[in-house]
Amino acid sequence: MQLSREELIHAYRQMRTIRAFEDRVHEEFAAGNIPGFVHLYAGEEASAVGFCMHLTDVDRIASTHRGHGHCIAKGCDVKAMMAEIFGKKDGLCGGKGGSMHIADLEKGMMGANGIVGGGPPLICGAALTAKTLGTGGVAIAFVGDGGSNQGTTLESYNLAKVWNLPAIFVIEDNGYAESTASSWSVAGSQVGRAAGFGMPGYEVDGHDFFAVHEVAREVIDRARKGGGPSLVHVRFTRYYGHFEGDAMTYRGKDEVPRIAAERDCLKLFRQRVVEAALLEPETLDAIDREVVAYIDRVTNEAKAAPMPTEADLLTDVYVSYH
Amino acid sequence: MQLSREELIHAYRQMRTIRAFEDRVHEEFAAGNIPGFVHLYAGEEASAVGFCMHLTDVDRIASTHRGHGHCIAKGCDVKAMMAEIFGKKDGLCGGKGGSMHIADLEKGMMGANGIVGGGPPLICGAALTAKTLGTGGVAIAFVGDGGSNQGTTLESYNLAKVWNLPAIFVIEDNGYAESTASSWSVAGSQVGRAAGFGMPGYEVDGHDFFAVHEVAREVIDRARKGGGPSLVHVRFTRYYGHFEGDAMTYRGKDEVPRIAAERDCLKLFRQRVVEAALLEPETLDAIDREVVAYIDRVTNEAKAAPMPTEADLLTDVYVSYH
Amino acid sequence: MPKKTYRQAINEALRQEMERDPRVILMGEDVAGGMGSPGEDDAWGGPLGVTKGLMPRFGRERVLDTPITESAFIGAAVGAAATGLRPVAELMFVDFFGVCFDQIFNQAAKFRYMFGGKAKTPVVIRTMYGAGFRAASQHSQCLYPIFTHIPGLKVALPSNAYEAKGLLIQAIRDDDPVIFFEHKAMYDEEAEVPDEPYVIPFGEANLTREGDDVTVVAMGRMVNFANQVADKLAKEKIGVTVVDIRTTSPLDTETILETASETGRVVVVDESHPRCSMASDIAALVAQECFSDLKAPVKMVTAPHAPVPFSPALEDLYIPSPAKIEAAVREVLAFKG
Amino acid sequence: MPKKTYRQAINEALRQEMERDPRVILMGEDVAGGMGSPGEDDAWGGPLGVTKGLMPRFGRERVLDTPITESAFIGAAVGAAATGLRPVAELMFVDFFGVCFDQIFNQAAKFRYMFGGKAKTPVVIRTMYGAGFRAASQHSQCLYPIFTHIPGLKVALPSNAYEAKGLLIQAIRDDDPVIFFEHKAMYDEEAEVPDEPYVIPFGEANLTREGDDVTVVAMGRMVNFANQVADKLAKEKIGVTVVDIRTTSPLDTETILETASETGRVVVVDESHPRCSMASDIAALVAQECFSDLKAPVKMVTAPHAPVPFSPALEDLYIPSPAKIEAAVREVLAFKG
Ligand SMILES: Cc1ncc(C[n+]2csc(CCOP(=O)(O)OP(=O)(O)O)c2C)c(N)n1
Ligand SMILES: Cc1ncc(C[n+]2csc(CCOP(=O)(O)OP(=O)(O)O)c2C)c(N)n1
Ligand SMILES: [Mg+2]
Ligand SMILES: [Mg+2]
Repeated sequence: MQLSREELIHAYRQMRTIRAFEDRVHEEFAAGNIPGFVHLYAGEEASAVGFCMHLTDVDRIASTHRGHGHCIAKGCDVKAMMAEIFGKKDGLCGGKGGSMHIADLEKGMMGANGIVGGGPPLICGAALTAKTLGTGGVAIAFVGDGGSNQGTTLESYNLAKVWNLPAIFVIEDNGYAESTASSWSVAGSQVGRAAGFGMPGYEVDGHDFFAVHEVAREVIDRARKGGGPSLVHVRFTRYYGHFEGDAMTYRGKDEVPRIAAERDCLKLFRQRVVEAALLEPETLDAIDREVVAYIDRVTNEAKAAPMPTEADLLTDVYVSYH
Repeated sequence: MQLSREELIHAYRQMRTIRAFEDRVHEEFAAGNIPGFVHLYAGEEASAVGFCMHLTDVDRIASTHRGHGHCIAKGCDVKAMMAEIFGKKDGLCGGKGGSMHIADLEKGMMGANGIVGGGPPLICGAALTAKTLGTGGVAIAFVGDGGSNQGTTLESYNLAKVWNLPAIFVIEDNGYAESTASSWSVAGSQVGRAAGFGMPGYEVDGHDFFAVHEVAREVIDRARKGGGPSLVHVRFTRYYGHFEGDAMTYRGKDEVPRIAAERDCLKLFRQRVVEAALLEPETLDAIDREVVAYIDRVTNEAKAAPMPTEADLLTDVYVSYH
Repeated sequence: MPKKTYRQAINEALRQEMERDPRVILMGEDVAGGMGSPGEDDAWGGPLGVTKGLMPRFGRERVLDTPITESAFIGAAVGAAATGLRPVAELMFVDFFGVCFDQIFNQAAKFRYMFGGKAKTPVVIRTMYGAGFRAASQHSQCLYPIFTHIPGLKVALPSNAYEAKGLLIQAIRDDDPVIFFEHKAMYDEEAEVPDEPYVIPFGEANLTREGDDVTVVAMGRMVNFANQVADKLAKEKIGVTVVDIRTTSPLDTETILETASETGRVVVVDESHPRCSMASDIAALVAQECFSDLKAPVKMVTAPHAPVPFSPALEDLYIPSPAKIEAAVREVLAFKG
Repeated sequence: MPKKTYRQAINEALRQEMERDPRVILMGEDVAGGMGSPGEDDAWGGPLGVTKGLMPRFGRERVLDTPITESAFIGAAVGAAATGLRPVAELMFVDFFGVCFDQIFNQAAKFRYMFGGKAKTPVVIRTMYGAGFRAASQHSQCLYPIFTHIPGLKVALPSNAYEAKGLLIQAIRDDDPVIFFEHKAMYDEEAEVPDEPYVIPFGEANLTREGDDVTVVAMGRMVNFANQVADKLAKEKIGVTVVDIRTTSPLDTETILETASETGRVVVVDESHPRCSMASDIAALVAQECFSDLKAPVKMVTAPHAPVPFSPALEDLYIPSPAKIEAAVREVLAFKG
């Protein structure tokens, strides 16, 4: 199905925003301005955006430790996200969560997650809510290739199928879990596992936004119509280290530059829409400039923003406790 | 491959011993002589014996809450087992374990297990020991249909494959997990899951000792030769309730009597060996009588045996603790 | 007032809350039972029949049987709670928490804090605990000290049928994650239980006995044992105050400290292992806060630092018994300093 | 004596034990790293480089990378230990115990007891704990009180590089399951560490400072903070005894009680949450056993009953700091009764 001009612009802007966000976080981390464990999504943008473009706030997603892209794609406030990563009081989570725990339940974003495999069970719950309340919503768990082996993930396949939930499992296979190759750690295949649990399974090139978007439409439609869960195996690469600070010595020489040159999702998108005369290079250039300026602004604001204070330390442990 | 006369007699005696053991425990429980949670293996004997006949003490198995059959098949002392179930001091575990925790590590029996899915990770470890020390041993996890969904089990498939372990996963599908049918709780199929994890998978009629024995030979041979893990899906039924005390109202009318009449593993075995003139009915009858007398004796001895005392309460928490 | 068993009280609380609020759902292994099987539907109602009858009343859409995958379904309950339902999930035995604790302590318990107050996770996890059933090491543990240790969780331990109903209704209406501990040896015990719904607020201890000589702080089944001891000693004119703390988190420190100060002699009874336990938690509290009022060292009565043995002969020696509680009470009374 | 970091000391202990005993193997996520990847082998040595260099020395057969399946590989370590190996498994962050605790607390910890003394499970689980890394709620917890609660487990918390080497060698040679807690903020801290292997026995506390006025009982990183306070107060002629308990299970109650009786004033410092914690465990112990010797209530210094916050501004307020310890010491010293 053809995307409208607005949709194309939206998709490109979202992917570009994620990229610019991650590039900037990378710089700020390297400069010593951001503390903690930070995992960047650069290179993987087509997945978050390709799926989330089909969703509204009634639909829920659960993310991973590598969550910035999913957050942005699901509509989290980018400025508040940046403030969160800097640990500021007006961060999306008041500075209490940080990069690994950005969430916005109102937007249907159930949280980045520090626990590999933490999301799939939660997404079964969100899908159950949708089914029980008849909201028509779906729920998507994004899971890494490493996370695809975790028992919590595999159990969730079974539960989603047995309960016939509107749940979708997106295995974001960037080739590595930390320094361990997915070709080694994942026995069998993702699509084969889906079949083993009686679910439709798809493999898709994650550099190709249009391919992702198309598969996403199909599995989301199926789930919305009561057709149950599906699994999508998205393949691509990550550009930065596992976490910021990782020297990536385990990677092949030129592995990243080659993929970035030949298969970058933003480049491929641009090529496709320009060749097909769907968008003009100037339109895309303008988005690029706007986005970079925007990220620059929110970063500067985040840096200038105040820290939380002692008064915040013990709030929100419970709704109420006595 | 043809079994020798001795092997046939051994197989029949083992299966008959398990049956007689379970029938007697059933009676004793009903009479109020045995406390706790007791899960009986009657009807499933061909699986434990069909696999364990290929094993020696260097090979290890891990069992489930329904462990008596595996213990007997793996060579645990039957008298000490019965004493254990009665909670006696000279029980196989000094009365501290009971029905759900019978173990004999010297025999390669790593324990019945109160935790569904507890065994498969342990078996990966036993297989790793065999591989690391080059013992030529294999390790088998027996798992119920309900346990086949547990994340610990599914993770173990992956680990066993990735590490290329001499491990075998035997899914003992008796149609139910408690009152829940496996046709409902298991999405996809066991063999399909094996394929999803890149393992050979087999389905076998668990009433047919010879079929189980043949598949067991193949997967155990493969594992011994360094060919890695396999999965075997064994189908049969259990004759008694989930635990002793279960009224089994969830079962179909005549479900158990029909299977017991038509597909009982002992009857099928007898039919087969008698028809093929491999063993004489009198030989089998003699075994039946011997076994029943033996079980009667060990039961009476177990009943008469002394209980552990306060001096035993705090021993063996640690090898040493100070 | 009508007499009801602990089992019936729990069943009634669930039924009434499900009637009141359509967002309340149940899930767990065989909470109804009979899924996919040819015989009776609602065949089990949990292994001890606690949820029996709820599925026929509310349907399979609100009483959900699950595969044996605690991470997936406890996590699903957490995820459902965070998105608008009020699930009551059954972790059949608390001993199984080791296969699913992440969804409880890293997810449910931390969402609100990590997300800066923007999440609400009103999930209840009902679970069986305790020894005395000849269920051996992996089906007899207490483990509530572990849940109590975790900020973000609330932990309730009803000591009888009346408490069970009121605390469970509170748990379901509570906006925070609550772990609800049911003692498996108490399901057949009866108490007077009103037919209408009522709540017992969390963090408010209950004085089940009052006396001037010694304070026994207890929880769960141990409250009954403490009551027995108090009744026995009353005949000797020894006055025992028994404090049923009802919830270990939040803990009603005020009532504990007040009664402890009054008597100056305190025994804490906790069915769990001694190390980092509720017994040590309360003993430390009392020793610190009532330092000048204490006439004797606080005494802890707990299970030993050992797994629960199977053999009835050993298990009976293992459990903190009324006799052990009585001995402890006499010991603190006899202390002369 | 040569100076080595906490990281180097741990690495050296592992190397020397692997040299000594071929049954010692390592496993964990990226303990070597680079499995199946085109670049450098042994690329990581764990996320903070603690096991770096061991795979090239001992080969992939003894240093095993694993998929991210803690239940499977921790369970495999347990199963391997029960069948003849002496595995050291790495649970990268203790915060991940919720996906694999069953294999630790229901399997490894209970085998020996449940099986009537016939099993031996010499597994070591190395794990990172503690706050201060800006790692937020799911990567900063302590959780050792939970492991301490479980009979059958031993729990070690080395407070510096010297301790780390000696305790880890003991852990590996120990025939019981040991959980070995490494504080992530200490890997770069140096101490004098002998080149040759040595063991520090479990259950023997160490007096890192001696003084007559007050006893501070601490563990892990908190020992360093306590030492700082002792050194500072020494200048004011306030004598502080610091007890590094080294292992929470077994616990050297004797040394704790002896020093507590001597000074009569005790502060317990525990980085974990306060409820059912090591602080309350030790406070309860001291209050009971030194009742007549105490001149002031025992004082606990712990993290609050709240998850660990991300923001550096909050995390710094969250951690039990030397300043908080000092304040507590002054408070117990000032107590007049
Ligand atoms: C349960 C658990 N185990 C281990 C970790 C440590 N860890 C964080 S990210 C990661 C690798 C995840 O790999 P993958 O799922 O492929 O996601 P990617 O980082 O490639 O996006 C690991 C091992 C964790 N956070 N949680
Ligand atoms: C982790 C865990 N969850 C639940 C249980 C309770 N339980 C014991 S046996 C059982 C059913 C197991 O079914 P299956 O695996 O098919 O084995 P079967 O009883 O049929 O032999 C359940 C739910 C348990 N012991 N452990
Ligand atoms: Mg990956
Ligand atoms: Mg079954």
